[in-house]
Amino acid sequence: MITKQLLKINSHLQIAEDTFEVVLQSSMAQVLKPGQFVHIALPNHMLRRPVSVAAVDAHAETFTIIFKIFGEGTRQLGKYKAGDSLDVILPCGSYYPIDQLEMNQALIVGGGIGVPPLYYLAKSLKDKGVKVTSILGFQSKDQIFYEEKFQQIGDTYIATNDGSYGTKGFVTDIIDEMEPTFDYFFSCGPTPMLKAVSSKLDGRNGYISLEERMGCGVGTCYACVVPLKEDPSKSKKICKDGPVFSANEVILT
Amino acid sequence: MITKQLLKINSHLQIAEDTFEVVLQSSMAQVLKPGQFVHIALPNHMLRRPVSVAAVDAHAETFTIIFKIFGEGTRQLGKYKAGDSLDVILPCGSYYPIDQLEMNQALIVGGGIGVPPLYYLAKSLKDKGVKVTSILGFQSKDQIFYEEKFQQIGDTYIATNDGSYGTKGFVTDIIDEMEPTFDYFFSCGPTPMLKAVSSKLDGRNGYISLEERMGCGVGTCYACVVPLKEDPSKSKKICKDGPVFSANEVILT
Amino acid sequence: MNLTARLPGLTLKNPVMPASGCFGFGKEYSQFYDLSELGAIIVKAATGEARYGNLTPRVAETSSGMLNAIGLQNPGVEQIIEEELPFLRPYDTPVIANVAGSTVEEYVKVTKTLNHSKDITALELNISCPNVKEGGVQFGTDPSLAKEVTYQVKEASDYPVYVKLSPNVSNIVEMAKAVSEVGADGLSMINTLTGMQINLKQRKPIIANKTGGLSGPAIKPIAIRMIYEVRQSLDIPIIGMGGIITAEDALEFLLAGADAVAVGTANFQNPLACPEIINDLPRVLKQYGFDSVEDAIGKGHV
Amino acid sequence: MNLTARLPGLTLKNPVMPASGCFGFGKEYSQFYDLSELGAIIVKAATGEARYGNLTPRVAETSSGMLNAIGLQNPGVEQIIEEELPFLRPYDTPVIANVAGSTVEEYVKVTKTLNHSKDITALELNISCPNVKEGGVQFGTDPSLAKEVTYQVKEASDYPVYVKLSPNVSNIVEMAKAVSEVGADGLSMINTLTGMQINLKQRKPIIANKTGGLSGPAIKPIAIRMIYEVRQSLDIPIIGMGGIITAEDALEFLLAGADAVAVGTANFQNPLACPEIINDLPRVLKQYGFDSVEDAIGKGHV
Ligand SMILES: Cc1cc2nc3c(=O)[nH]c(=O)nc-3n(C[C@H](O)[C@H](O)[C@H](O)COP(=O)(O)OP(=O)(O)OC[C@H]3O[C@@H](n4cnc5c(N)ncnc54)[C@H](O)[C@@H]3O)c2cc1C
Ligand SMILES: Cc1cc2nc3c(=O)[nH]c(=O)nc-3n(C[C@H](O)[C@H](O)[C@H](O)COP(=O)(O)OP(=O)(O)OC[C@H]3O[C@@H](n4cnc5c(N)ncnc54)[C@H](O)[C@@H]3O)c2cc1C
Ligand SMILES: Cc1cc2nc3c(=O)[nH]c(=O)nc-3n(C[C@H](O)[C@H](O)[C@H](O)COP(=O)(O)O)c2cc1C
Ligand SMILES: Cc1cc2nc3c(=O)[nH]c(=O)nc-3n(C[C@H](O)[C@H](O)[C@H](O)COP(=O)(O)O)c2cc1C
Ligand code: FES
Ligand code: FES
Repeated sequence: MITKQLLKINSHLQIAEDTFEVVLQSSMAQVLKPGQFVHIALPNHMLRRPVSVAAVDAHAETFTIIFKIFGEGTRQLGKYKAGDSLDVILPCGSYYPIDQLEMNQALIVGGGIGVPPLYYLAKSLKDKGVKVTSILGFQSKDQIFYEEKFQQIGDTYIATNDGSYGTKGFVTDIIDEMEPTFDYFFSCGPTPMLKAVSSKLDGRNGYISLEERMGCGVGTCYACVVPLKEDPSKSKKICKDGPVFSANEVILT
Repeated sequence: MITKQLLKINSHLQIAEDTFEVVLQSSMAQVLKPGQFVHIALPNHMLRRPVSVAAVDAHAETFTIIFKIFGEGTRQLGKYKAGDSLDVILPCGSYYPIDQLEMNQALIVGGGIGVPPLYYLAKSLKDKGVKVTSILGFQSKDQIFYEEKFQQIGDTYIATNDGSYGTKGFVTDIIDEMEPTFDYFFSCGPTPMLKAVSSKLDGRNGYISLEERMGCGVGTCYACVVPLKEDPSKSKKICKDGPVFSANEVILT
Repeated sequence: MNLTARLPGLTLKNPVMPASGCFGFGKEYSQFYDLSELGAIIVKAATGEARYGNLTPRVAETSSGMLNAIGLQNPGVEQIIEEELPFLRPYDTPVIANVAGSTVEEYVKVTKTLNHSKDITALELNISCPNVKEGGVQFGTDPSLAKEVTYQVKEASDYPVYVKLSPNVSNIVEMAKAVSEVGADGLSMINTLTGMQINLKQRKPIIANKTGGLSGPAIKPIAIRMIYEVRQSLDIPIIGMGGIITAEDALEFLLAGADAVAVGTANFQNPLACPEIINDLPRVLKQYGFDSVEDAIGKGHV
Repeated sequence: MNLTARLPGLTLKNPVMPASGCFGFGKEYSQFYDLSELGAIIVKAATGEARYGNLTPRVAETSSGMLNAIGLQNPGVEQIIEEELPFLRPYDTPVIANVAGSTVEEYVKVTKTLNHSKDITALELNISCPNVKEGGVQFGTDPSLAKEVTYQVKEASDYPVYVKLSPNVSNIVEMAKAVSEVGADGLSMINTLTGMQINLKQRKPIIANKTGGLSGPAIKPIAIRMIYEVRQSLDIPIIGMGGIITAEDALEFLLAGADAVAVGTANFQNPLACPEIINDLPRVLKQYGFDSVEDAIGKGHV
């Protein structure tokens, strides 16, 4: 059941350059699944901002979001403080269907602000006993976050565009290098990365999570469609049918 | 010299129903004269809000404004706190030319949010040794402010529209009743009140202060004109030539 | 407080309805509240065949507004009748179908197909979509084309026809007169204004279609002006829209001369926008001295 | 960073100038900063005789915008030449006069009178004022009238003529073509969109003139779209305006195809708007990878 809630901010921390981790109190926290997002209203902005769920603490009834300052809205979001409230629609969208998947090993490939939802996913996979390998890409050293947390879950490899940390280059360079073994891959990040990853892992089973500018965030406005591989004249909505899609389901543009 | 300054709020107090007194710190405080106003910017509002100077403390380099919540902007202004800053243009407009006037007795007639500038005026007159009688009108008892402060300056009479305090009715009813003696009268308040006062005191020397919706507040946009009695095809700008005018100078509409 | 709004073929329990394209076919927002609370529902545009619409990005945010260029994506009129409209049956609120097309023939085809549906109460004839290459806004900016398509649709339709006008015109009264002369039962105004936003980093328009339709509070003064002007010279019922966020906004439209109002963009910001406006309206009407919705209509005219 | 902007008859040290009607004749804002910082100054409209303008209230605030209906109040062209323009002489910045009128004859008269002034560098022909009963916006919405008045003014003028277009039209390109065909040296776009706000308490339009011109960030997407469209089909210099608040906004106009920009409403909110935009512009150009103002012009086209 999707709802609009006014949520209290329990903590609001900067965790990397321009990057914030915000913990929100919500009675709906435990229904949030890995891959889903929440849709956040900001004063004096016409449109809400979609941000992925990065972690859930079902017991404390809290969930975590991690966002990077990109434009005006995320800048504003960066100025909130613990104790403030946020107007949030949740839960939004589809999730990684890990309960329906048989697997022993999972590969996680994330880039930039695509990393947060993968943390919740990685943790959930580990809790299910799946061995998780994570390959994470960032622009530079200062932007890296949650490396330790990923390490606690499984082997974690980092690439930075400028080589200031880990492998210099892209996540696909690490894939080339280490030739990981896995049953399913899960990827989230900028579209060029998703394209590179999907084509490199073509034919493998996997799931990707997409981004698109959104209007409603709930499926009414048709702003966020993506064409389907089996019939490009048909489409699905990223906010409702997605953001998680089977790797071969949609056409990345 | 008119300037734009970012001013710290020293105190922010509610002093009557929907009515706030705000003390601002400014190096320009001592140049502000009775009758002048300041032009206040508010986030997410296209236009500034004109508010009169209600008192000046030259020594502390502070000045006071008093405003009533009327619409969105003043509502927002009501939510500021001591320590916050306001973007203010000052000083704006003309002032009561009391240094050029010979007088022993002054009559002050104010209504509602027209009362604040008259307090600064009354105090300045008293400091010059002028005997001041004040007649102040409010909608109801809950909206009255600064009565004691006016009492300290001189005889003060209050009218309320609903009779919940003082004389029931209008300031003009008090004028009728007490037939005050004075050399000059000074009036500020809603236009219907100014009209009633000016026509009742027709032929007497006096000054009135006008309000009008403003664009620039500094004289560039021609939003705030008022036609002149001597030639209604000519006009003056309330923000620059006013808000204080000689009682017979302009046509009240 | 009597909130009833009466328009040709529509007696509404309150004057507030979601605007076309901002509410899909109702399913999603039915999760947030009981759609029976709504005065009516205007559903997403229907064309003759399924349409994919424009490339993405399709929306952008502007100061107090947004741009959209969905491009009339919809599953086609037949599928809408079969798959979408039945969902709204259980709700106690009239449904208005939004008719779109590239040619007069397509408009007529959609209209005739909609005659077969018992799930609707009126048609909104969308001659003002700025986001499709053919049809759409041409019909909405040329009085003779507008007249022609309105005449044909009116001939074809078993339902009352509200013509949705484009604000991208020099003379809105001329457009209103043109469609009213050929029997439009009412007007819907306004659709979006054509706008553009350029992404500084990418050095190109944000919206893939380049231009998009501007909606939201930014355009409210234009909507109010156009409704006021049309109301001054024509006696035709008007569904007013363009930037309504609050019950105060809705009242401003009634004062300008609208007989009912539609809420578009506000739904995206606040899925509860419509029921909140409806709940607030009695208080706001009372505060400004009105006894009913009908009492307020046109009262802003001097 | 080279900020030079080159337009017919105008070589500007930077592309930023205050828009007509939002800067008076410069005196007031000269108290806030040195006017020599400005790329140019467009002064308040001049008509043949002094005009009182409309009744007050003349302005209202809207979401991200404002309405105005000043009604071309000005002391008349002769007095402007004698009393107002000399004040600007000491400043190292070109002055552009804004020519208004009710008839073609009045436009021509103002133009000819302005030939006598040595204090100006160009004319902006205002055929788009929505706030006067006669003249003004008719000239700006009818291509043949626009053509006629532009032709006559161009014939009469010793100075380059920039025609200021109205956005209240179905087809902006048609208007731009009409005036460019008869020799307009450049375009100024856009003027305000006609709008209205109704006061709920008073039950009437806030602006005494009822309608007013909508300006500010609310209209920026419309301005950008119109400039983009005109630039796509015509090779005529454009002074862009409509909702510019920041240097980023100014850059967006350059990318859309403006050769220089004017800042209107922003001056009221921030008297230092123009110099702040000018100071910020080099940083913003650099941030988005441009070497100069000229390098950015039209670069948002795909
Ligand atoms: C399903 C989903 C999950 C996301 N999860 C995260 C996350 O966990 N952490 C994070 O930092 N970011 C995430 N993003 C991206 C985030 O939504 C954008 O960075 C943010 O909307 C930018 O807003 P802004 O006001 O700062 O930028 P502006 O450019 O000022 O925004 C203008 C408009 O564009 C939209 N927009 C701009 N960039 C994007 C984008 N990349 N995706 C979608 N809309 C965009 C904004 O929502 C807004 O409507 C996610 C996006 C989607 C679609
Ligand atoms: C010279 C001058 C001095 C003033 N001094 C004071 C004072 O000391 N205390 C006080 O409480 N009020 C004073 N006012 C009135 C005050 O400016 C308005 O109450 C205020 O602007 C209302 O803003 P709002 O956003 O609350 O109302 P809204 O109605 O939301 O404002 C919308 C627009 O209308 C304008 N507006 C609305 N009412 C007025 C008005 N009465 N006068 C001018 N503009 C108006 C606003 O400035 C704004 O641009 C003064 C006005 C003027 C012109
Ligand atoms: C995303 C979006 C999609 C729209 N789709 C349609 C449509 O299919 N048919 C139509 O007639 N109007 C459509 N409109 C216009 C709205 O119905 C409405 O006329 C306009 O947005 C102004 O109202 P608002 O400011 O409340 O949104 C759409 C508007 C938006 C924002
Ligand atoms: C108060 C006011 C007065 C104006 N007067 C004139 C004028 O005299 N002549 C003119 O050509 N444009 C006039 N304009 C229009 C502006 O020059 C400008 O084209 C418009 O406001 C859009 O720019 P902006 O959004 O930056 O204000 C006026 C605008 C405002 C707000
Ligand atoms: S954002 Fe509206 S349908 Fe996806
Ligand atoms: S408010 Fe602009 S001239 Fe007075």
